[in-house]
Amino acid sequence: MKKNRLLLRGAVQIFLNGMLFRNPVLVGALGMYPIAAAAWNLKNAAALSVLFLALSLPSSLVLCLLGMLVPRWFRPALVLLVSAAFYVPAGRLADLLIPGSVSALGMVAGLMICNSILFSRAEEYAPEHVAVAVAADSLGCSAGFALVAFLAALVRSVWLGKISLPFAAGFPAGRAADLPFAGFLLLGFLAAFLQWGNRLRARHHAERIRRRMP
Amino acid sequence: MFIRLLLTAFAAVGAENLLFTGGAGFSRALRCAQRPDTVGIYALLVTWFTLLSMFAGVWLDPLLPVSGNAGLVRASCFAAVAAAAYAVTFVLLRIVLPACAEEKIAPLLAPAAVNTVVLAMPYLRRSFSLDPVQAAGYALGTGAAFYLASVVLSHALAVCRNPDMPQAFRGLPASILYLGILSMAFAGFAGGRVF
Amino acid sequence: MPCGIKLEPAKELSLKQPIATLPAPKTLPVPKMFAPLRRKKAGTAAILNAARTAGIVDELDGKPLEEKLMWFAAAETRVLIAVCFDEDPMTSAEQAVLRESASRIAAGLELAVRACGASVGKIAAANQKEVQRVQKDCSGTMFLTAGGRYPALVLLRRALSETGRKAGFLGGQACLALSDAADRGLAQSETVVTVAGDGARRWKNCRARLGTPIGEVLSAGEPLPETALAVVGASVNGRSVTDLSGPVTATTRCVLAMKRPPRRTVLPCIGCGRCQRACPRGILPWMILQQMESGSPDPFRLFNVERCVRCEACSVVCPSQINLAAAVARAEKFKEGKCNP
Amino acid sequence: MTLTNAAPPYVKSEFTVSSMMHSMLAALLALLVIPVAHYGLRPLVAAGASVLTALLCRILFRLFRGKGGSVSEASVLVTGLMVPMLLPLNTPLWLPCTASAFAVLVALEPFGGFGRNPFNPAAAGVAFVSLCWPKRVFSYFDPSQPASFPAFGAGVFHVAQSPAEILKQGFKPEILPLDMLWGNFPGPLGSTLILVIGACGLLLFLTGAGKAETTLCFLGAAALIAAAFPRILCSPLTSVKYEIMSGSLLFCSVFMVTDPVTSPRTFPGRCLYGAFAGAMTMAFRWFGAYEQGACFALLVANAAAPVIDSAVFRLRGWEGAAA
Repeated sequence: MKKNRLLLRGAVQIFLNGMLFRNPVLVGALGMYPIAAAAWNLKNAAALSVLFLALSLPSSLVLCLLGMLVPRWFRPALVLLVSAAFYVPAGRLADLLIPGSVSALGMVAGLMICNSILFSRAEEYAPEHVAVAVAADSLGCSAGFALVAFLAALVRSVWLGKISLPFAAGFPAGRAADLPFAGFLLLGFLAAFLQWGNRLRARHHAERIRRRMP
Repeated sequence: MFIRLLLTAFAAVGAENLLFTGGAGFSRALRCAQRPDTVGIYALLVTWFTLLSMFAGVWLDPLLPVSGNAGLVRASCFAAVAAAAYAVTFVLLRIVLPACAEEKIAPLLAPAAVNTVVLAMPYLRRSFSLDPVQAAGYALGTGAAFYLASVVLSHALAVCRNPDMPQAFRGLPASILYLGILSMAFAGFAGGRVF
Repeated sequence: MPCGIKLEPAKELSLKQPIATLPAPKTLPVPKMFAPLRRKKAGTAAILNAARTAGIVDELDGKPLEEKLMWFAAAETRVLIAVCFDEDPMTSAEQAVLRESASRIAAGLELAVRACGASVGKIAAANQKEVQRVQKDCSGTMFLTAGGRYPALVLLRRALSETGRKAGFLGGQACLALSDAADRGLAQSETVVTVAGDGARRWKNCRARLGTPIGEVLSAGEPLPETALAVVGASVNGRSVTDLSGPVTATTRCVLAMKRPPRRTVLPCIGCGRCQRACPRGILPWMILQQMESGSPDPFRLFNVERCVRCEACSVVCPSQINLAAAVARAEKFKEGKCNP
Repeated sequence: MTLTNAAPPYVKSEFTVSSMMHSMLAALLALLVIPVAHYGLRPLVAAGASVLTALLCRILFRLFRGKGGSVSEASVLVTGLMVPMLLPLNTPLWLPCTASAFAVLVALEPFGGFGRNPFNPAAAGVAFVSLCWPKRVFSYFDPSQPASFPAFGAGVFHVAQSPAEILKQGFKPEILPLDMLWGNFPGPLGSTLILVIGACGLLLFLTGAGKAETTLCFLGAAALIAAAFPRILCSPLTSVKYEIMSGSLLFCSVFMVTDPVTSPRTFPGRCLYGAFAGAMTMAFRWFGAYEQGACFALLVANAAAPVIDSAVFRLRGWEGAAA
């Protein structure tokens, strides 16, 4: 019973790390391409998130099962094969939930297969950890990816004038927010914000420890 | 023919730069830039895989369905080809190269093969409707662009970690901003057009 | 492209008056006397002996003159140069000494040439005007002029080494002391110090007994009460002191009173490349700074740091007011493995 | 007499960053004189608004960091003043403000402020607004027609095609040489006054605020390419004339390429950098989407600057020769 609770706590920690504190996009600089290139409206962001979740969870789990069985050098190819296999149902799912989204994404959707978050997680993390941790990590990364994608999409829609904020009436809608550079600039600021938060957290943590041990 | 190849290669470095204008492959380029001594080998491997992937696109494209749900299969097929290319290259290198060289190259092989830049090739061939010669030129040019991006980034990383910066921006956030501004400069080539 | 930097000289004020002799403090012992040499016949050993008994210290580098002469002899130095100019823009001690007693300097130089077996001795003066002024006093002595750019001695050394002749440098006051020791049997007991700076009412050159407290020399310049900084050595690369009881040594060339310490707002390097052009030793100070700031300097990029002579031309010229000389010094230590970056 | 300690040196050379910035500011302000004489207060208001925005952004950023301002504020003024020079006079006031805000908040301060910025902030700001609002950035009023601008609000003017745009379309602009020299043609506010820019350039080079070799290499490379590959059917010299004088090329060559922070630090490096920037500018004119490529080209060249520098080190043997 106690073991289970520990496991659960560990899983929650892994999930939170993946989603926020060690966000793969903002801290690891992985998988920036889909967000920079495609996350410029909410629909795209939603489709990307669904695709990511539907690709990363099963492939991580499969790799967790098979990873240790194949030689180390073959693992990258295996990851690619597995995620390619899951891409078809994932695309179907995304299309089902948000009709027309995959074709709207175009090239970006196809390139989700070799997304570097998915790749590094499935190749390095999954084979060497237990299934619960892998699932938590995969879910956390998906949540983190989705969070960043939605944030970026929100800001860029406002910028493009697709969503008008109540207090910014008459804001001159600009173009070019759908270009990758805007995504990178936004990611830069989001990453800075996260780094700032993490530093604050680390400082609080250190202070708490110091208070406990005078 | 050679001139056409060269022209497309230049286009791939300049106006139709997949990395800067399209924003692809920067995760890898950043990783690559952190180890400046391997940039050359890494870029060579990336060029090799882009070439392979591009020609897979050239040969497989007529065989595969394009639209609708069947389009999903297309993407899967290209990914499977990339996986095969990786495996074949690995085996080839193991046979050809001595052990010491292989030890150096092996860790670079996987990230060079499984890469957005590599997998994007067949799509770009289709959207730019390149003939085989141009396709080769484009793949070579993309490899060169990857090399240039990594070299520029490896120098930029030093700028992005100086003592006068705000703590929050030190390191990665500043590097991403750097990428953003550089990508913005290249967007001046294409205007509002995206791939 | 000439190296070094152009600094506005401020020597006229202190050169206008003759050298004033400060009364020696009573606590200091009376200088020793001994038998003078018979000049015409004195051999190498006798001259070296005189230099040792007189305890002459070269004011250029603080080394005993005897040692320097022996070293020059061992290195087969062909040309011996008596440095009678001041690099520093506010110091004029050597120049004043040259004006006062050029013939004795020439005599001392001749002795030194004989002692180390060089073929020729030359007096280096600040400029052509200075040479014309003293030329009539010492006929038969060769002169040469130093450039007007800041680390003049370093630049002169560099120019001479480019011509391929081996040259040795002696201080003008050391030559003077050698001639005094040989002719009159006097031990080296005095040195000429410039008192200047915007905090001093009266700029002048003072002849002070070695060991006189710096404070007494400073008060000869009638410092203003609001003086906030006392600098000993030079206006460029001297050091500031708060304790004025330290002694004047043979290497003390000037004492400056400054109304306020230099106020610096240090900005980041803007990459203008002035430090590189100023450096007489071929160092790239901005690159050294960049490397030291990066936290993990690459020793291969700390180019030439071991050649630094601490002239601080780079720090003077930097538009961002960065203390580049300190960075170079740190880099030198780092390269020798003595400290962390 | 209370004495303190201070590190050497106790003398300083006259030339400092702030003196350099002041001569830069003076040169930029000189560019405003003729527009002010023609159109009243509007150019001053545009410049002032942009400068104020830049300053405010910097102060805000500093406050957020918990640090006070410093003397280097003059560099922010320069950035703020440079931005409206690259934009037309007839744009609404928020456009230069947005550009200078971008310049300070994105290209300057996150990297640690002046001296640490890898890209020229003014170029980044202008590039940003020209990507976001290309229609506004590239529509110029016709100075040969009567036009009036109130200090605030929209003015009354005729829109005309700038020579750079005509060149982009492949036609030959018909402008008298004298009009060209005096800036009597549609174009960005500060970039049309060829003679004034030349005089300011001379001033900057003489005071040591800029390096002439970069400008010369930049103009040389651009002229060479313009002569070798003219975009229009005409003699090489005519092509060179129009390419150099149209758009923001000359302004960039004098005020922006020479910026010591973002250019290489070695002499051969600067020459190479100038030539590269010139070539890139022409490449952007040929293949780019917009009529003006100088800002974009400058950003690309800025990124290449450290690479050029390290190549020069390697060639000169400034590394690897450990004692």
